[in-house]
Amino acid sequence: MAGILEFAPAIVLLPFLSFLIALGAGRYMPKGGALAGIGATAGSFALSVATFFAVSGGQNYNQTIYTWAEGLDAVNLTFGLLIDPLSAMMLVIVTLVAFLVHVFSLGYMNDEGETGLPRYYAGLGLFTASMLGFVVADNLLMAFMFFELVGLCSYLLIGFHFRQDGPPSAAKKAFLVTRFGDYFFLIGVVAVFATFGSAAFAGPDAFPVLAEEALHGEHSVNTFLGMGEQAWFTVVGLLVLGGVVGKSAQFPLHTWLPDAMEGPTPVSALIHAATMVAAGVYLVARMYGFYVLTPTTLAIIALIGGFTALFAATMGVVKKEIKQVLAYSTISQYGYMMLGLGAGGYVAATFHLMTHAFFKALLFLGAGSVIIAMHHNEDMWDMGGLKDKMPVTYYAFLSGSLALAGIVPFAGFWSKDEVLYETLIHGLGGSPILLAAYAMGLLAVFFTGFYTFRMVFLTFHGEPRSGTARDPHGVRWNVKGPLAVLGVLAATAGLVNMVPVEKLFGIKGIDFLHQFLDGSFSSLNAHHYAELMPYSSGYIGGETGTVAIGAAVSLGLALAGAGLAHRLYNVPEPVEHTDKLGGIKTTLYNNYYQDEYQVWIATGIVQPISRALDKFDQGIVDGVVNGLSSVSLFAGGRIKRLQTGVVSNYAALLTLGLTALIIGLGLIGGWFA
Amino acid sequence: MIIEALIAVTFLAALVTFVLPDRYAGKAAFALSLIPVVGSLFMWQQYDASGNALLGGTVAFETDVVWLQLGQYDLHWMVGVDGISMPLIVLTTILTTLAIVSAWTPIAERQSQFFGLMLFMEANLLGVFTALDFFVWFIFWEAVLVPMYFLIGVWGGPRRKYAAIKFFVYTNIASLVMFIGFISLVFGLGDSISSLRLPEIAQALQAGQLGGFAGLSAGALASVAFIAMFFGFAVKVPVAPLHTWLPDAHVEAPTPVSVMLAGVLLKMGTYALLRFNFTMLPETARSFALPIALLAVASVIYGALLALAQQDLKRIVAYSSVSSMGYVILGLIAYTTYGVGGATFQMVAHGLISGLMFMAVGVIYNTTHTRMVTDMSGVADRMPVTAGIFVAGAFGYMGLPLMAGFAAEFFIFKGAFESTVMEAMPLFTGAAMFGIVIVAGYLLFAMQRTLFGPFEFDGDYDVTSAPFHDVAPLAVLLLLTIVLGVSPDIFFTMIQDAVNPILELGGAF
Amino acid sequence: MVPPQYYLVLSAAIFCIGIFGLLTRRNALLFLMSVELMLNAANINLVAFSYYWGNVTGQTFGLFVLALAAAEVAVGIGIILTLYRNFDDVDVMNATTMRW
Amino acid sequence: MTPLQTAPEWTAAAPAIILAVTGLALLLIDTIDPDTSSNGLLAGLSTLGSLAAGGVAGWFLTQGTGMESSGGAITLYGDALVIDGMSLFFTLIFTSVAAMVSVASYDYLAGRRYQGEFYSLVMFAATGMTLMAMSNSLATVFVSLELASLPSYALVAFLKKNRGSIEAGLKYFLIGALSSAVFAFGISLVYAVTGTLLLPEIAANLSVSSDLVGVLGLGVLMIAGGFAFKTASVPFHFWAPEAYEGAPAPVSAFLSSASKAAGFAVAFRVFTVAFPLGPVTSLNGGGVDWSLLFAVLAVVTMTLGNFAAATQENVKRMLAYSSIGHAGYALIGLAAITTDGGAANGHVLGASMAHLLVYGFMNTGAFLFIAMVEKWGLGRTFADYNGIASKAPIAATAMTVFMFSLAGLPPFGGFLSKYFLFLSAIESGFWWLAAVGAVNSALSLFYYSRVVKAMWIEEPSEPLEIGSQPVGLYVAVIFAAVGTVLLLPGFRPVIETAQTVAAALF
Repeated sequence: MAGILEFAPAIVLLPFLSFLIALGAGRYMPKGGALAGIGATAGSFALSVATFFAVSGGQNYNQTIYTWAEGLDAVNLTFGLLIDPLSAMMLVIVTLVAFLVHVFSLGYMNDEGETGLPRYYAGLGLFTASMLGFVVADNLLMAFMFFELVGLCSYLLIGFHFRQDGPPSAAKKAFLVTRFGDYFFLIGVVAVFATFGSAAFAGPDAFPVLAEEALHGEHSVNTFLGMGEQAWFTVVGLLVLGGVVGKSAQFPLHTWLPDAMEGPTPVSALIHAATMVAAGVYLVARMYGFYVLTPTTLAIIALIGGFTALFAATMGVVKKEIKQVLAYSTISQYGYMMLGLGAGGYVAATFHLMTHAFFKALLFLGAGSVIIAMHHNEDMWDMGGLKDKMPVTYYAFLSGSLALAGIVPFAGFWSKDEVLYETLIHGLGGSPILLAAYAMGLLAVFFTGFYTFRMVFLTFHGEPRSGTARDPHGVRWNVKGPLAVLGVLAATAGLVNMVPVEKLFGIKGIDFLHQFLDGSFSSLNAHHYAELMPYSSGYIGGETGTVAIGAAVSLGLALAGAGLAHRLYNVPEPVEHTDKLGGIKTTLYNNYYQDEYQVWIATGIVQPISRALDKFDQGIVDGVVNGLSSVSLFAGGRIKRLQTGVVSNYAALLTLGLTALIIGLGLIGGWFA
Repeated sequence: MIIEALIAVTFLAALVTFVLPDRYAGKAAFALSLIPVVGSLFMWQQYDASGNALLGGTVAFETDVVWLQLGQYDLHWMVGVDGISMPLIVLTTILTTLAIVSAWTPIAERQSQFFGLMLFMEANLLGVFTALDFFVWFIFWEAVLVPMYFLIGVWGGPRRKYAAIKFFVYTNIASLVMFIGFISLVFGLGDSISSLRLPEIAQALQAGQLGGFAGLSAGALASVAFIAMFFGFAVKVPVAPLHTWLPDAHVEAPTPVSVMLAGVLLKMGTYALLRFNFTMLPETARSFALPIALLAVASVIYGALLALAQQDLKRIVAYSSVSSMGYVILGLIAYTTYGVGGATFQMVAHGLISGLMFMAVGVIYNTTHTRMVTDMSGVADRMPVTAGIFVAGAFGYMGLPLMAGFAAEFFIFKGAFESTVMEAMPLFTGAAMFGIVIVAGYLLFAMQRTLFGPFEFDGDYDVTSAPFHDVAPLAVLLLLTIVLGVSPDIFFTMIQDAVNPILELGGAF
Repeated sequence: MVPPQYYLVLSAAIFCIGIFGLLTRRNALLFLMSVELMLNAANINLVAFSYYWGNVTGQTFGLFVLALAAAEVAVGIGIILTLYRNFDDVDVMNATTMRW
Repeated sequence: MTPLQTAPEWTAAAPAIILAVTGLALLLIDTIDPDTSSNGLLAGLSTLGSLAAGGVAGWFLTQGTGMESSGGAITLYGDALVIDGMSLFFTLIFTSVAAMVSVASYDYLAGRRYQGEFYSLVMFAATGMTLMAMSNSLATVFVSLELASLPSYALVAFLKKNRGSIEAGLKYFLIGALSSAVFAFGISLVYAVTGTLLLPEIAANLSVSSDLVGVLGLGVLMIAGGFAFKTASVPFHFWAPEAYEGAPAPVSAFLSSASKAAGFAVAFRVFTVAFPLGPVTSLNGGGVDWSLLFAVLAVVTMTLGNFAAATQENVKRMLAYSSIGHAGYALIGLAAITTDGGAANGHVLGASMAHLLVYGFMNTGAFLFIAMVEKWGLGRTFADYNGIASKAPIAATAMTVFMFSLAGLPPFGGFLSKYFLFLSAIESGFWWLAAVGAVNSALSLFYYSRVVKAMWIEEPSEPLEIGSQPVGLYVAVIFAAVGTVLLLPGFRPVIETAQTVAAALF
């Protein structure tokens, strides 16, 4: 496998190629360019797997491949590839999901006779390429650039059905909200350059390393606005975090994500599982070496994560559409990842990133399959009893749901549990903020269990509640295939990192992911981060005890939620029990009026201001200009009145003028002395 | 002699086009305008300058002959090219050609005059960007107004007369003020210069030859001259609050003219600011850093917010030009490689992208005969290609990476952030950068309303996809934008080479 | 002999009388006469100071002035004649078709 | 020395003599054949005469007659006349204008009576102007000024059946008479104080007793008034709008260009030679700061002229006011002279002279275009000019050139001359004067471009008919236009000559 990493660029370029093909020749090709996309993503996937093994074999790769802007006596801006365990893992996830989504799209788009397929597959290709470019980026600027391209692609794909009213608006919202986050991110990028003169993630002048040295006083950096290193790094960290919050749909910039369901379901799968939303969390993991230096930032990340996890989960409880529930579950799950990162659980968060990618992709594709069956009706209250009609979908979906709810031994359990565990011990280690975040995360587990199984029961169990549900539209291999693959993964992916088992039964060496992620550059591996971490650990009744308690509690809560759902909804004729919540339900249903206030900011504040400014511009600024001209013309009109046309007046004025001059000059010249 | 040849050929082309019958004028003008394009590309390929033309760098294609005697001063016919002007020359020739093509559809009467004037304007623009003697430069600078006045006044919209005269007089006043400021500066140099060649003046100023004049101390004179010149150029740029001629001119002007106006004419202002204020009086500029930075931020945010309030697509783009040019000012005052270089790069980038946007609006207008956001929706349904390019252009305008706009803006932001002219530059930079959010706001809103959604159009024209020769220029511009975005070094290297000497200036007097 | 200042005073007086007449008369001919008066005020100075300075320049020039005055009157009368033909009057206030 | 080393000295006055002879010849023809219809002969003769005079003047200039290069100024007739660079330079202006006017009149006068008189009057007026530029004594100044004025009165009132023409003539004449009286009185006062009329001697005898400073000042001021009348400067400008509007267009062209230039020529000479600023401002017991006087006049004149022009509806009257405004610009030449100016004085005066030359072309051309429009029987208001470009593109282009050149836009002669004028003013430290000029010039762009707008942009209200294509007018207009354009690249000899000859005055 030597030198396989030399081919890494191809991983990015293949999907880009498929984009060009689909865009240029798509309409002349069978399946509207789908095949090109499938082939490309398959190729990328193969390469990624190869890369993955090469990396796990201890190889790493950090190479500048293109100088974007060369600074004459100023820094160069470059593109490069950084292949280490983290990026290698992410490559596999992204390419796999992308590949499956392409296949699934054959069923979801082609078979459904959608128009504009070349545009669709071009979008998918560019989307995948941008995300892969982001994953392998070796410096913050390159990361930002592909980050933005990801945003563009989400805009194009969410707004795919541009002839309707909803999708364009949703696309606009998605781009605008994330753009707001990226605004801070861009400042962060600029600030990083200004501070360290470099934005590389790894290598000799990696900015996390420089920052570390600066804090130890071994290396001097420019800070601005008269701040000290620590304060300034915190500011920079928070600025970059802005982009993360936007893309990963964390509170308060999460509002775009539910609307993004307007996009075709496979796109939702891609966005939620592997690309756009993952990008934010991945970025934090990527530059974790910088974040661990600033406790304040970590604490804020943890808080945002914990809060978002709970907050989104509660909203998921009352939604009608299946995709809406999934959307909020996504927000909530990414909250867990943020919580993990903020709590110093670098591996845990990455782990959850991976497992989530699998089961969330699975759930969305499953939902997609259901939607096909339901003739594009997404309302769960019109479904029911699909279990027998579409078994493959059902069991795959079930596996995903168990993972999402965090039921042992499905993937979600392991990762979520580790996240919570890390938070707990570091909280016990003397960080009340983390404890609070932990509490929220824990509570969210219950709601997760509840809404997940509410969704399952409403969709698949009970009696069909509509004609379409009685006689659903069948789905073909290209739908079932991806579901099967992901179903297996969702069930088993957790086994790669069974830390609790290791801790409880002392079986060494089954925390493969830990070992894997330690195989990176010295400045990028988990150990290094652990050393830098500002937290200390505390335990209740020893480490094993804590592990056991933590696991038990979270599992218990998950089961409790699931059980409640079973009680309420796993009946032939379920009713909207959530109505009992009354006012709370409306609040939840309207997402705590988050959209309302953001729309209000746009239409209630910004627009009036701009209108007022427009008036001001037309009236005052331009008024002055026009005023000047009219004043001069008016003056002209007056002045010319001197010319009365009567020659005697002329003589008189002439004499007066002369006299005036005589007097004036005489006074100056002193003639009358 | 190639510069003379270039300008002369363009003038000739203008004359030829004037006398041609209207039928052939458009095609002929296109064919003729290819000559300057080739010429400029050839110049670019032969380009061998290094350093800044005003600060003793080697100048490409230089000619320098005494033209006439004026008191103690020789006026020279001096032209030449350096890394700052070369990209702008290429931009001018290419954009003119594309604008001419995009004029085939909308310009229905007096074509020979129209296209003749376009070429006449191009010739003068080339003069502006190549002249290195003040009076030669100033002649071209003023001469540009004349064709523009006719282009707006004859072929413009309903309020064209108002817009034309407003543009004409406003910018003329500005030039006069600038003239007085600069000339007082020249006389402040006393006998240390024997001609009005810009390099000589700039170097004399660097050598600290500036003395008092007309009762002003050297320092005061420098400040007064700086303010006068800044005012003069700021109107052209335009910097808020001196921008109000721009929206009127843009809205009334026919599309190809808007393209030239936004694409090249605005750059005259920033080019002159760089050449005169920021190269000749760097110390003064630094001492005015705060007000200038304030103006820059004001232009960016104010222009963007105004664009947000507009319903007319052209007005939107017009105001967003004000916003984008604000970035240029910010970059110039930064006095860093990336700041000033990025500002210069933004001149080209914005030239391409704003040209693209105006053309796209024009292509839609050609079939719908309206530019009001409220009058149409779902146009993408009928004009998919145009809409696609429109979207691409819009994202370019929003600063999408790998398109020229992002490169320029990122350079500027980077340069401005790390600038040392002021403690608070990072704050100003951050404030200005918020423009990238607002620009996304109004462009996305505009696109959602006009291009997307179910097709509705209240107007008795049938909206069909545009002819090839309407779309082709758009495609070319888009391509150029992407190429420049993927590898900005195409121009950025030579720009930095010409810009860096400015940064080293002490410029004490 | 009479001190020259007196002549100055005299001429100035006549000049002012001329101006006064010119401002108060509406009749073109009287206007013309007032001008004559002013010219002759100049002549008085010229002659007087020619004597004072003891050179004939002034007197010679005085003659010139007289001659030119005559020529002026000739042209003037012509114009006033046509004025009369066109406006049926020699009132200078009537001819006001052009103004502002 | 004259170029013809052998020739007697009086040949130096050849330009004036040629003009005078031409005038007489025209009269002769007219007396032989009073109702001659051979308009061409008359027009051709006067054109030829003026061209010959101009040619001689140009030849002298190039030969350096009356300049340092050939032994300094030539004085004739007891120093009453002086031929030097400046007089020749201005002679060029007068003659070129006279030539254009004569050519143009060929069409304008077609079918009218008294053609012989018309041309001879033009020639005599031109003679007078030439003499003004040459005169070296207040006596000759006065005489030549009258010689220029009297024919002008007649010319303005030339259309005897046209009330406007008559009214114009009357006003011009009355104000003129008044001014000349003031002028004469001023001369008499100066004579009273200095005892001489020769300009150099006046300068020599300036050391007067303190009680006479007032008298001298009064005299200087009144003399300035006489020039103000000729140059249509405030407060002696009142005749100008009516005269230019009412007079036959070619005559307006002649007066507004040549006659104005003549006024400046003599003013420049008298004030720089007879009343050098240094001594005049530092007399014992006071002074006569005429540079301040002209600064005030310049500001007031250019402002009044431009602002009044801005709101005119009648193109001809607009041009009349604009010519007042340009008088204001030219006055900068005198206003910006300083006691310690040194070279700068020569520069600004030269720039003013150069501007007058360019002005001679563009302004004459503009009025001749109006003559053409009158010939076509279109009205005089802006509205009547709508859409002319579509019928007569060449003439319209020429008019556009004149308008933009008057406004000081490139690529036309007016651009350089105006900006050099401002530049020289700034050089002398009068940047505020330049600033006022700038504001006015910007305003002037507004009303000049109204004409252009009317011709090119506006649509005619009713389909306009253009009858004949007057050859002579076209020739004159195009000649003027070409001149205006060529004066941009070819500005070098003009400005250099102007500034050398101007420097010679100090």
